[in-house]
Amino acid sequence: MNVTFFIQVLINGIAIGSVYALMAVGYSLVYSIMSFSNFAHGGVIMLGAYIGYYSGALFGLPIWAAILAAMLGCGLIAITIERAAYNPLRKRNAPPLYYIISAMGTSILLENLIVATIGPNFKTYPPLFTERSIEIGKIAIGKLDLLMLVISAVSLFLLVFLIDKTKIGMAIRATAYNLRASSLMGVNPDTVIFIVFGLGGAMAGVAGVLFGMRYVVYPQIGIITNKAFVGAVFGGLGSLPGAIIGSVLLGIIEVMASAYWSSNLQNLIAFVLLIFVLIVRPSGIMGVSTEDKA
Amino acid sequence: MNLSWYYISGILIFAGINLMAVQGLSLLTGFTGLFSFGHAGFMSIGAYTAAIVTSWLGAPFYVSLLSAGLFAGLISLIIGRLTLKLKGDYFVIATLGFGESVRLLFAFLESIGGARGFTIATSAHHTSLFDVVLVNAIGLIVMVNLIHSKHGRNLKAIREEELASRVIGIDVFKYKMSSFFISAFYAGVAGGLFAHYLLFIQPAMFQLIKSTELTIMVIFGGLGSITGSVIGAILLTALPEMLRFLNVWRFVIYGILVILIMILRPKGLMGGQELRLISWTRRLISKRKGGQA
Amino acid sequence: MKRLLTLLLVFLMVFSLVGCGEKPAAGPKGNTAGDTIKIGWIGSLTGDQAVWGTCESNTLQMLVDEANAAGGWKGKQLELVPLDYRGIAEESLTAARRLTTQDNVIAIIGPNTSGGSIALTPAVETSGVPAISTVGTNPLVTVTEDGAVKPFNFRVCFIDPYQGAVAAGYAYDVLGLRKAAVLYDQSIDYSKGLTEFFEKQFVHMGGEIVAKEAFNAGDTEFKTQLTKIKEADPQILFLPYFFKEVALTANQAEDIGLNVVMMGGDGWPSEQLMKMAKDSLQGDYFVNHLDYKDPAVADFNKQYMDAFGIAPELNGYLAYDAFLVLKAAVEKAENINSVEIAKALETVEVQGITGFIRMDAATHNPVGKDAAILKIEGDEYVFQQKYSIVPVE
Amino acid sequence: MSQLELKNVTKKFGGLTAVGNVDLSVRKGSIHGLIGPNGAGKTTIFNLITHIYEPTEGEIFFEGKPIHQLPTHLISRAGITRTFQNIRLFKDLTTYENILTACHFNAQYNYLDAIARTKRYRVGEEVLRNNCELLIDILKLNDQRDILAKNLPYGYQRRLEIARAVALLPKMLLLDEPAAGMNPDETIQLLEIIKQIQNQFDLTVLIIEHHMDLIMNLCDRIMVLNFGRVLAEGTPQEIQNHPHVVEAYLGEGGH
Repeated sequence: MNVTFFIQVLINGIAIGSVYALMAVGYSLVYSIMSFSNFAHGGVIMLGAYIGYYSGALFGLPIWAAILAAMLGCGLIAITIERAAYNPLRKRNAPPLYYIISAMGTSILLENLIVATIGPNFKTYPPLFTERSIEIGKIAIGKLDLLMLVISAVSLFLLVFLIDKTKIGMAIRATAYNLRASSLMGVNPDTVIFIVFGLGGAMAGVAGVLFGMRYVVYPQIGIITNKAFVGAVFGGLGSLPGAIIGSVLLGIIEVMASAYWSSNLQNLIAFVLLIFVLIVRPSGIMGVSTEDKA
Repeated sequence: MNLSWYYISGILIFAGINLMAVQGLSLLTGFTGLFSFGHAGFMSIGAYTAAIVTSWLGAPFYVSLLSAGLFAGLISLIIGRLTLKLKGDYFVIATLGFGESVRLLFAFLESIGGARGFTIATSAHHTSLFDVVLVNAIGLIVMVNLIHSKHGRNLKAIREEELASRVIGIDVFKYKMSSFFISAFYAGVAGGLFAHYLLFIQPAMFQLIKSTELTIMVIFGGLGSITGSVIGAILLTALPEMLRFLNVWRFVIYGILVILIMILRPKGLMGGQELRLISWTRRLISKRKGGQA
Repeated sequence: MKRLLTLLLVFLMVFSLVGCGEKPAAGPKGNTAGDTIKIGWIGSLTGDQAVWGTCESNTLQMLVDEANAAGGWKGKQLELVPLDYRGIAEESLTAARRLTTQDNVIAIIGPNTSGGSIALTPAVETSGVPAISTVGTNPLVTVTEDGAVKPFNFRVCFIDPYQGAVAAGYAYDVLGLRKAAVLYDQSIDYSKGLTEFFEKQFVHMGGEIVAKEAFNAGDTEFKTQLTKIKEADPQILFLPYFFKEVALTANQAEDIGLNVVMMGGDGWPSEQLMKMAKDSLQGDYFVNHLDYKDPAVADFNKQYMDAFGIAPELNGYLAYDAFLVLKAAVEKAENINSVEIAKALETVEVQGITGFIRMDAATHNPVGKDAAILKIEGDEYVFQQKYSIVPVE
Repeated sequence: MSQLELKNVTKKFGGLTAVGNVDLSVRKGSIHGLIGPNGAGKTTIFNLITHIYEPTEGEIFFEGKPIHQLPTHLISRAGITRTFQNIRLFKDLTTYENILTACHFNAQYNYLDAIARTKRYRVGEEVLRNNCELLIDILKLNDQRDILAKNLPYGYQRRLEIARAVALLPKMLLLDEPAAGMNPDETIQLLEIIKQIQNQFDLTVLIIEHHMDLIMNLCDRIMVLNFGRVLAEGTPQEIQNHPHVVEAYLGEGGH
């Protein structure tokens, strides 16, 4: 196997990794504030893919408008889920693991709601390009992959910028540091949670549309987020750069394992590696380990 | 409508199989405070072990159940050794990774049928309702006795306050390992019952959704309540069947119910309370006796 | 301790007493139709198989309505009892227990997975009700591991070995290709089965498998596998799985510049396939049961389109044939009794929509069903020829 | 001879020295006070003794044996236990269950005994329950026995935590601000209880406290910490008159 092959595989890995990253940042944002794994995130991504599909198919919106519509729609949906399924638990100071169950109920609900209303059929976005790939020497790159990479990079950059450089971002980081203390600093945790779910939902919207555009839309696509979840853990739960780096790394590792070892073991390797990473670095690559405080 | 006992007993057998796994998970989650999304993995290990033991070695059914539990337990010791030091969600995720790995591994192993599945020898015992009830009854007695001992109390202490438990001399890691082992043992036995009920198993039967369903049963019934686990397992196994009249909407309702229980009764149906069936019946009996006298 | 023991004893006594009633009498009596003939169906209405399941249930409801309008079978009206099993094998057993004893159906059509079709065997054997699998292609659906036929399990589809062998034979013989690559879904038995027998046949005939790559159900990215396949430079790429993944594979092959003849099985044909990947699939072949130009097929397609606003999937055709097979058996049986119907099914012969079906009493598989080879040209599936082969053992 | 001995113990968090080069020696049967302003490193010392933190440098000996490498649960098995500044009870268990759990050392039976309810189990449980009753009597928690720990009034929560610690029948008890948040009446009661259990169970006590009356009344010796370093050590009289202490700590106007 030669250099062209390696580069081709690497590009594939980064392309997959960027999808995982878009999904993983939503997890990570919520985790950083609420300290629980939001398993309903996959459901929101799925809804994003549907919103994008219908804004294109029914209203004839161009792709950028479909993405905006999905961001808006998913942001609202994520906020609604927070209000309905998590907020009552927060008011009662329930332990994080109760949230997980509530999230799972939500995820079951969303998937089946779509099956019951829209139906189980696959939906396809209209093709964007007639010529599917550009060739550079012997390497072929899918235009969709490229577009996806660009959109992912832009949205991830905007998100990181928002968190790092703006006042809202600072409030979010303060809240992530300590939910209760932040209220002493004049930050209203309710507002922050509201914003975080909105942002996470918006990112889910982008991820959903890109996923739907590149692949296909059906009620069970939420399951792919399990991988994004692994990516977020790789990077360290609650760390935004960690989620991005971890996801891209996972994408690359997966394709490399498949390219140089065996494609039979691709998924197995991802999960075994997950356990391995946790054993070696119990808080992921970028995660902060915490010592018990007495 | 005329209900068929054959149908209902079929549901009850599954409820019993789930209950066996849920009992173990209840110890882990409700009494030790550890969440696992990998117990379908232990169930599948038990199922394959039991199936192989009866089909290839011709061992009796109950021997196969025991080996299913022990083998699942053995694996849990290895996994526990590696992951029980992880905190909170990281442990949950590690178990999720374990469950998925096991499933993918079974699908990969052609010698035991791979993805196409494993068929149990037709001469093997077929799990009956009686078996399920017997195994669960034994399981319950063991579990209740365990919980009402100092070992059970130590587990509860770990659930409540890990640091304080260490300070009063509880070897937290060792107790977590025991709890993980016992829960894996129960899941393994459940897998054995499952395999011999269907007489055919395939890796696809042990997906992540199975693990989460088991955990939902524990929490639905109420953490820290064995009675709750019994109710949770039976009710939630039967619920999808009872909701059949809703057609495609039945799992929408199922999802809503799960959320509602979390919101309205965050401690689950029983929430740490045990239904004192025995004292209740005794009171009833003594009252009746009093009435006759 | 004592209290618990007492509780246990009471518990056990109650249950073992009731449990005794469960043992079946020697030789099941089966269900006999009352005023109406009840037909059970098990399939996915939810879960990731719901696309196929919904099509089956729609088709059957349409056929039942049609039959009722025409006076029913033997003068009795039909009633379809459809049960969802979410694509989860063990739920098909519970559903079968209900259909056979509570709903008293005279036969079950479905389910659409091999796993589900194998899992319900204990229930149909206890109750003596035949089950006709639509697309359960694993040989073990109708025979045990020792090769003995299961008395109450039937199917109307090909079994895995046949399609795989046909594809290999056609590629080698007719297309004259010698170097093949395979990409398959290692988590579903259909794909594994086809792969196994394609490989066997192709190598047996003198061809070479230059690459064999795998993925898992739920995966959507195949470029790495395809890049590896491209490196191996095959003449034909065999894709034995369902249209959703086939479309993604074909598009991604295009993305990385892998231009090679592709071939697949009956999981391919669907309106969705053409919608998703028509351009990437031009000139590729698949093995199928039927010729879409056949008037019977075209009629059904139109009827289905009119009723549901969407084209039927392959499962619809097979559910259609399962219904025809059942109808023939009911007519042949002296009484509308499930055990007698099962007996009649063993020798039934019908002209189905997917070909001529003659049930083999020794295997409960349809025999003599020719495979059709179709080619994708423009918007059409163009019928090439009927092709049959004796698979290597 | 000293029962507990800290030799040159240092704990650093990142670049920050929480405790630096502390030497401490606690005599058997004494009540030893540990005072100092907030953040002086008092609780850190408790955490180092009970090995919740790993010492960066230095050694800790208990009854002549090194314990700084033992895990927390073995340190309590060796005879040292503690309470927490921010109260860590088993919140969803009752008073009775909290104490009963902590009694677990006093009966030895294994899982199989428990499952089969052997004689060993029954005898063991009997012992545990008797111990538990005794402690409830001594700490006057009779009226609270069936109340969940989280529902107890604050003062009782503190008292229960002490009861839970004593249930281990330790040789040394570390009390971290036991009187925090108590009113003067409760503080006096607490003083009595500490004295009583120290007598009855033959305990060595190491106590962190801000209530100066309590400390001065109770302690045989006192160590004063400031910024992680030992400022002074001596009898209550010596400490009260120590110029550095008066300046750095008592002068602060304190508590």
